[in-house]
Amino acid sequence: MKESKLGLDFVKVEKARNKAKGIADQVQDFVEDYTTVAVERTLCRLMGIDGTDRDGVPLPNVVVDHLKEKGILGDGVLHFLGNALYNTGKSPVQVAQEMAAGKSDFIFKETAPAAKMQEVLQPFVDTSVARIREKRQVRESRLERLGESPKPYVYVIVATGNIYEDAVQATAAARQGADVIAVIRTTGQSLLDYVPYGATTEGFGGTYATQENFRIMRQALDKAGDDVGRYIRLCNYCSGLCMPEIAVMGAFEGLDMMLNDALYGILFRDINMQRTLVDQYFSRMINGFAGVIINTGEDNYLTTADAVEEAHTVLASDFINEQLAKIAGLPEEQMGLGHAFEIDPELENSFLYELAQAQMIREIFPKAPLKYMPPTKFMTGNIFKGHIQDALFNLAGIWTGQGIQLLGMPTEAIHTPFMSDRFLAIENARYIFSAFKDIGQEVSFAKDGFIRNRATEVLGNAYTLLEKVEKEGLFTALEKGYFANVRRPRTGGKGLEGVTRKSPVYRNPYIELFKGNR
Amino acid sequence: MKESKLGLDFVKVEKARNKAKGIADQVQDFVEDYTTVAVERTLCRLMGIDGTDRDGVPLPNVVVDHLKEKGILGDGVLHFLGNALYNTGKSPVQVAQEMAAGKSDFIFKETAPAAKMQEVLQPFVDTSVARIREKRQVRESRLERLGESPKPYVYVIVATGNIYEDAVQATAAARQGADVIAVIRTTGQSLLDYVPYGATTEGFGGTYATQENFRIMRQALDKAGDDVGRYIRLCNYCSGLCMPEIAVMGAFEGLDMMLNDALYGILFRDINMQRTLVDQYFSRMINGFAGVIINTGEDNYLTTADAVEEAHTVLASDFINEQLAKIAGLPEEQMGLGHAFEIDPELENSFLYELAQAQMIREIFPKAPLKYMPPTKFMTGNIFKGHIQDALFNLAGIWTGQGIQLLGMPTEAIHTPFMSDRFLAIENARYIFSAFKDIGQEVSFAKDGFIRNRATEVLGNAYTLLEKVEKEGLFTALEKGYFANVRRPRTGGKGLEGVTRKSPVYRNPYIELFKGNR
Amino acid sequence: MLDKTLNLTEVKPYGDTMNDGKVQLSFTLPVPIGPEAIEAAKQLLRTMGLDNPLVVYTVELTPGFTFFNCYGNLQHTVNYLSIQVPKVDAVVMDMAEADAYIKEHIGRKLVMVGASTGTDAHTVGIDAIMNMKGYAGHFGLERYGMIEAYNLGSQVANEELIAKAIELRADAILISQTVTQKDVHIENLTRFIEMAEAEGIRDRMVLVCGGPRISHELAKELGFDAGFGVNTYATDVSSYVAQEIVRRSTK
Amino acid sequence: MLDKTLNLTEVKPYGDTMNDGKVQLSFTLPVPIGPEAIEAAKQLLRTMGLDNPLVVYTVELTPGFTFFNCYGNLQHTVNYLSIQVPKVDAVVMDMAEADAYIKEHIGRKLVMVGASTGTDAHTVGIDAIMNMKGYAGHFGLERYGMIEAYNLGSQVANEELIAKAIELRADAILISQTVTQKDVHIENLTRFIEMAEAEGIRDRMVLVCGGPRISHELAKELGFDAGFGVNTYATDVSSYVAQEIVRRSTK
Ligand code: B12
Ligand code: B12
Ligand SMILES: Cc1ncc(COP(=O)(O)O)c(C=O)c1O
Ligand SMILES: Cc1ncc(COP(=O)(O)O)c(C=O)c1O
Repeated sequence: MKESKLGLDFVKVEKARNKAKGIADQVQDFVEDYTTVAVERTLCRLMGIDGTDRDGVPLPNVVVDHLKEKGILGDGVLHFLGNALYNTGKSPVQVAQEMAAGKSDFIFKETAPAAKMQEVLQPFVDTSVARIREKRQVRESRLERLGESPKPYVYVIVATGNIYEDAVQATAAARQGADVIAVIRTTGQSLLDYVPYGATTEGFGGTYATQENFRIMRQALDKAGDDVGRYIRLCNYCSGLCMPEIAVMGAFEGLDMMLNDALYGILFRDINMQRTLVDQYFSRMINGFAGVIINTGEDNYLTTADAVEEAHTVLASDFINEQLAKIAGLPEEQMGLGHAFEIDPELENSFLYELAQAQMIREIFPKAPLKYMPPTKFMTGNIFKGHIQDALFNLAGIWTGQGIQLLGMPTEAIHTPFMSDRFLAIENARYIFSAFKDIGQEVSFAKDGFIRNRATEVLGNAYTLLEKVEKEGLFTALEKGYFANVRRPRTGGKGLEGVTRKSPVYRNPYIELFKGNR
Repeated sequence: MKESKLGLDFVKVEKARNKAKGIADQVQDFVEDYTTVAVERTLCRLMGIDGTDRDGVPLPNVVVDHLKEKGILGDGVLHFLGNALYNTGKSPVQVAQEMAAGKSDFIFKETAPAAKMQEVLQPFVDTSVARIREKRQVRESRLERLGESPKPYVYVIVATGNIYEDAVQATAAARQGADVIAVIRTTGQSLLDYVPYGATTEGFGGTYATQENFRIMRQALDKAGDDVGRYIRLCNYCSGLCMPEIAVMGAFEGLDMMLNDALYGILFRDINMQRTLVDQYFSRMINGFAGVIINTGEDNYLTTADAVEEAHTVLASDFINEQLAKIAGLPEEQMGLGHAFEIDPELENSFLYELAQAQMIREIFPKAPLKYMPPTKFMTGNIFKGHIQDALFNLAGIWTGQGIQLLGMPTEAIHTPFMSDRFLAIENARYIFSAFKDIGQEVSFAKDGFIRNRATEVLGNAYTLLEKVEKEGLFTALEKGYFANVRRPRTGGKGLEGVTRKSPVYRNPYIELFKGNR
Repeated sequence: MLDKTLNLTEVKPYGDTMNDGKVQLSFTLPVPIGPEAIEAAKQLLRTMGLDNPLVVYTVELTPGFTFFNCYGNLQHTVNYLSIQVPKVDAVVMDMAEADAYIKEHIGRKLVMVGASTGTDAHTVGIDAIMNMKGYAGHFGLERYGMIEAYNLGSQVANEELIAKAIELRADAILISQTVTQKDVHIENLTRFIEMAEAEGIRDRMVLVCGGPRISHELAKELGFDAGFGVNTYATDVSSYVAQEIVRRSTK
Repeated sequence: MLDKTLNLTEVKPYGDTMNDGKVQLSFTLPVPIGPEAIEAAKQLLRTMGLDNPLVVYTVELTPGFTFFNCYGNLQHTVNYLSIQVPKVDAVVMDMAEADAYIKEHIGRKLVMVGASTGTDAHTVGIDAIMNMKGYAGHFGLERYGMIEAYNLGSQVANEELIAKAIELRADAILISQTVTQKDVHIENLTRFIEMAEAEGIRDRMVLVCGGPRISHELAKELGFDAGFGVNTYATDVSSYVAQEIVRRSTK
């Protein structure tokens, strides 16, 4: 790597990374023994089970809930399906439909031999793998044809609640220069233990993540991308009670990015930690295989805690997210590790603090397409000042070579973005990115200066924190509130009832197929 | 001086300065032999002549125009007044009043002995000098008491056309953080060959510069300054056909800054070059003695010409203005040499160009309180983008340590500032100045990088231009359009008829009293 | 001619001259850019009562949608002197004063239960009021000697909050609402009041809500006893609740 | 409920949903900050036809003057289909085409005299149209083979301009006006037309004005033959004048 602009101690960086690896390995020891309703529903979807029953309950939920009630979910849905297919010759979706219709529960006395089950399942496995691979290839060939945008990518959100209105907004943003469109989810979706079905038009502060909505938006962006001659990336959210399930829906529909953080659901949605940690593993494997860039949520720490005092928790969490993603086989090039420009604008030299932090994260994770979040906490109803706060954020982004610039909106403190807000935000970023294009290579930071000292300090504090977390274990650290000042009990929060220990017959062939592959 | 951040060739800088000295010396050779109606009216004012005749014609004009008609202006108004006082025992203002009333023209056959004339004039000379010195001392003691603002000074304009409304706006701006208030003049005033009298309430795009208006505003700012605990500087405009006259009115009323450029009137108001060059000399002497900081108008070059192509004309003109100011005895600490952020926002790396230019001027004139003008040409009706352009301007200002930051307004392309526009502009500057407080000492520019190369290039071009101007003389250079692409004939433009060769009896004791003194 | 004197019964916006009526606006119209779009914008400005409508900037955001920056001079006026805004009726006391007041006038600890309700996950506001460490230099209710404060966190269902309040025999319920898209906060707060009435606690407890888009006026309309907006501190809430409880007990 | 279909006879502002009517506003009121000020602002917003008036930010600029940032949903609509905007009646030709057109249809050089008039010292606009080097890649009138262009510069008095135009037997007069404060441009342009009539050149020459706040509509109202706003190039003016002169000669 090039020489550090901050005079960073890379030996310390490697030591910190090792601590994080220790933390992640401990987590993984736990994760390997468990499955969840979300993982099993994901396998249903991979088997081709989609649609809902007459009451609108998604078929994957029908199947998995039934197994759970019967207490046999630990055997895994593929064990069940393998047996059902072997015994009936039906397809997985037929099995699910008939089960939903109450015709049969397909639970047979005897179990087919493992090899036989594998044989009947294999065509469905192959189909699902091919489907995902094909979407990845479509992306790659479009990127080849249309070319890649320079970084930082210009990332904006749409959040009208109505997928069709979202598509209009997204198309407009693409024309204005957006590289990535994220469809924000409606409030509350992350706490649903199912994924709604079909196109939706009523959300609050966001739009439901559904497979059909993904498809509608993908189509709109492909069209817009052809018109503007750029590939437009589509982003949605894995986090919540359906991490792997949404990951696979995204993989099927050609999404390019997904919010996916190992700790976010625990800290910010009070989801049980065992549940989320099991779910994140499979979801990241899928993201990895699908070529999806994940975005982690360290920015959220600073929406509640202070950006100067707690800067090191962001870095420490990035290290942990990196190691957990690595275990799931996700390449560094797909790790959109998060951080944020949440510095108090009243603070003297606020920009210098931020520059130190952004440059530090850039140098520590050199290959990662870092996800950089805009000011939100200190945005007010003063849209004029807010526009400048966002300009400084954009400046920090181009200066330190961030990967994904999640544009701030002048109206952040007021409403989800209007079409014109997005225009102004994109205009802001394009102006700053152009005016300061080569600033990064033009300037260097004074030895023993404010910026270098600050970076050294934050790295030091992060190391100390990681050391402590490794010693106590991540579960305990979360219980003690080391991150974001939020304490979560190991057996509290939502979704613990959906976690099950795997039985000896449990099988998930996708782990082998997906992990680290493409 | 500290080492150059730009690796500037200071030998070349000194050579350029020498060329400018040559240019200024040539000009001065001409200037010394002439006086103008404006200079003579200024002497009337110094003698205490103020007020108007029944038709509203200012008494200084009555006196000077009369001498001009009689063809004896070359003798100087003091020669005339000395004689009149000696012969009649009246005061200068009585002389003027009676002349205006048509009672007498005070032109006597014989002339009193020079020593006698000096004797009768001396009390009036002393009074005027004391009056100016006292105002200077008031400023100094207020500054002592209230403390000095950090640089760059926050400078904003008021321009309602109504001096009372201006005072309200100015007070508001001072409370919001302005350090300097400039009262913009009404369109057209610079072409009036007299200074209007009294308080005024009707101007277009600005407010008349009158002595009473100066007084009203000074009073308002002193009050505001006491309230906010800061000394608030007051700025107005010398340029035009009344340069020294307005300078002396400013000196009487405790103004702190005045726009005063040796070339501005010629290039941008089509005022005859001989006239302006004679006028600027005396006006700067007065500004110097009064402790007034002058602001030169190089920014105007870039409102018509291109900021990248013509950057060197700004620097060359700064050199010339510096040398002419020096000849008039103005200390460097009062030379607010001008330049401007008029770079096309569409240009790639536009900020780097600007940074190079601003830093270069900073290093070449290390003691001058540089006057830095905001974007105007590329401001549009898009007030949101405009606010960011202004933020970048503020960034360049704090980064390179400018002296006087003439804040840009988001509504630059629309109207003269509303009270709220000024608030937003000040908020913008304060935020940027604080967020980037120590950036200048934190970063350095790459050797052989874009910024250093650009500075070297501009200095080189400025040197070449100064060389040419020295060879051909400033008058010829102006005729050929070397500055701002504007060509002006030596005997064209307004006000030439007001220029008169001094006769052997001509005397102006103030030159000796003011020049280089305080 | 502009009348440049301030008349508080006929207040107009102020640009740089009294009564000039200057207003800045921006908006998008779903029409393509061009002179017709500008004319459409000007006509709308006139319908709003703006003289001299001025379109200073237009850009087509995407085909068929044009964004306008505009200025105009508002002809309408407002009678400032006739404005009456309902205000929370309490003298603000600091923590020590409030504790002393409660001790003296009530003689026991006050129980307050708070939450961010419905699907709302924003806790910073309610935390600012309740958490020990407080906000902007003001300690939160948990720190008060004479207040027993329970912060239930976020996304708490109305039923759950009411059940908890009854269980704890709360004196006051504090609700925070941040998300206002499609008036989801109005709906949620209205439903809370209905439930509180059904459960018979409507008049037994002091019901308070707060959030960046809440005003005392809105809160009263919805049936709450008081509402608090931005820049509220624990002192405001504790003072109000304590004084209100004393007021009720002396009635 | 919001009707989400676009109806061009009843167009409303668009925030993020068709017909939501969203408008952003900012203005200052000459009243002190506080709840009464906010209520005053809201009342004004309502008089403008804005539902759900939302004051999102207030700051006191100086005692007694409060600045507001607001949003609201406009209830008024505009009939886009009924809008008729008068437009300059000419086919835009490039320089070569215009020269050829003049040669063919008029057969002699056209004389055009331009200036920035009155107290207006802004020349960049008129220079952009007239100077050899032109503007934004379009050559100015001085470069045209079949146009004799005289640019008198700035702060030219109306009488002087008219005298010069008569002296040069101009076919067209081009006036630029930039400063609009207190409608000084309207006054100046009106006086020009009066003088032109008095001098009998009103119908003998094509009278054109331009500037950032000039529209064709305004120019016509003031008695000019045509008006040009921002983003005008020499091609627009030369094409119009040439075609207008041909039109007049064939009448
Ligand atoms: C921080 C934040 C988050 C954090 C919240 C973390 C947390 N633990 O609270 C996270 C990242 C999780 C988040 C998520 C979302 N957010 Co959010 N968020 C914000 C943000 C940046 C700041 C809010 C804040 O903390 N303000 C600081 C506190 C101190 O101020 P306050 O809440 O006004 O509280 C004060 C007063 O109002 C009052 N008060 C408040 N409550 C109470 C209660 C009582 C009883 C009393 C007396 C007083 C009182 O006192 C407080 C102190 O003075 C705002 C934008 C902004 N800058 O305002 C968006 C914002 C509020 N979020 C928004 C949205 C839409 C969301 C999401 C729904 C987006 C999505 N679809 O994913 C999600 C989901 C959340 C959900 N289900 O509710 C929107 C709301 C739009 C609207 N008007 O409806 C905003 C405005 C951003 C935007 N422009 O889109 N958000
Ligand atoms: C450059 C400039 C100056 C320069 C002018 C130099 C020069 N030689 O022209 C200087 C520094 C001298 C100057 C001075 C003043 N200025 Co000035 N200036 C500007 C500025 C920054 C740009 C104007 C410009 O050049 N635009 C570029 C040209 C190409 O655009 P354009 O003029 O619109 O021209 C195009 C079209 O309109 C059209 N067009 C124009 N004329 C014509 C004519 C014809 C016949 C046709 C067909 C077309 C046509 O074609 C052109 C090309 O497309 C504007 C702010 C801004 N960003 O707009 C303020 C601005 C115009 N100035 C303003 C003011 C008030 C002044 C002063 C009066 C301030 C003062 N009191 O000192 C002075 C005095 C000038 C005077 N007496 O008139 C105000 C006007 C406010 C108002 N609406 O009334 C503005 C808006 C700034 C502000 N917010 O205060 N200014
Ligand atoms: C990692 C991550 N996931 C998801 C979300 C979205 O929130 P929700 O959980 O409500 O979908 C965020 C928002 O900041 C996030 O950072
Ligand atoms: C040096 C100088 N003088 C004066 C002025 C003001 O213009 P006017 O000559 O119209 O007063 C300016 C404006 O830019 C200037 O730069």
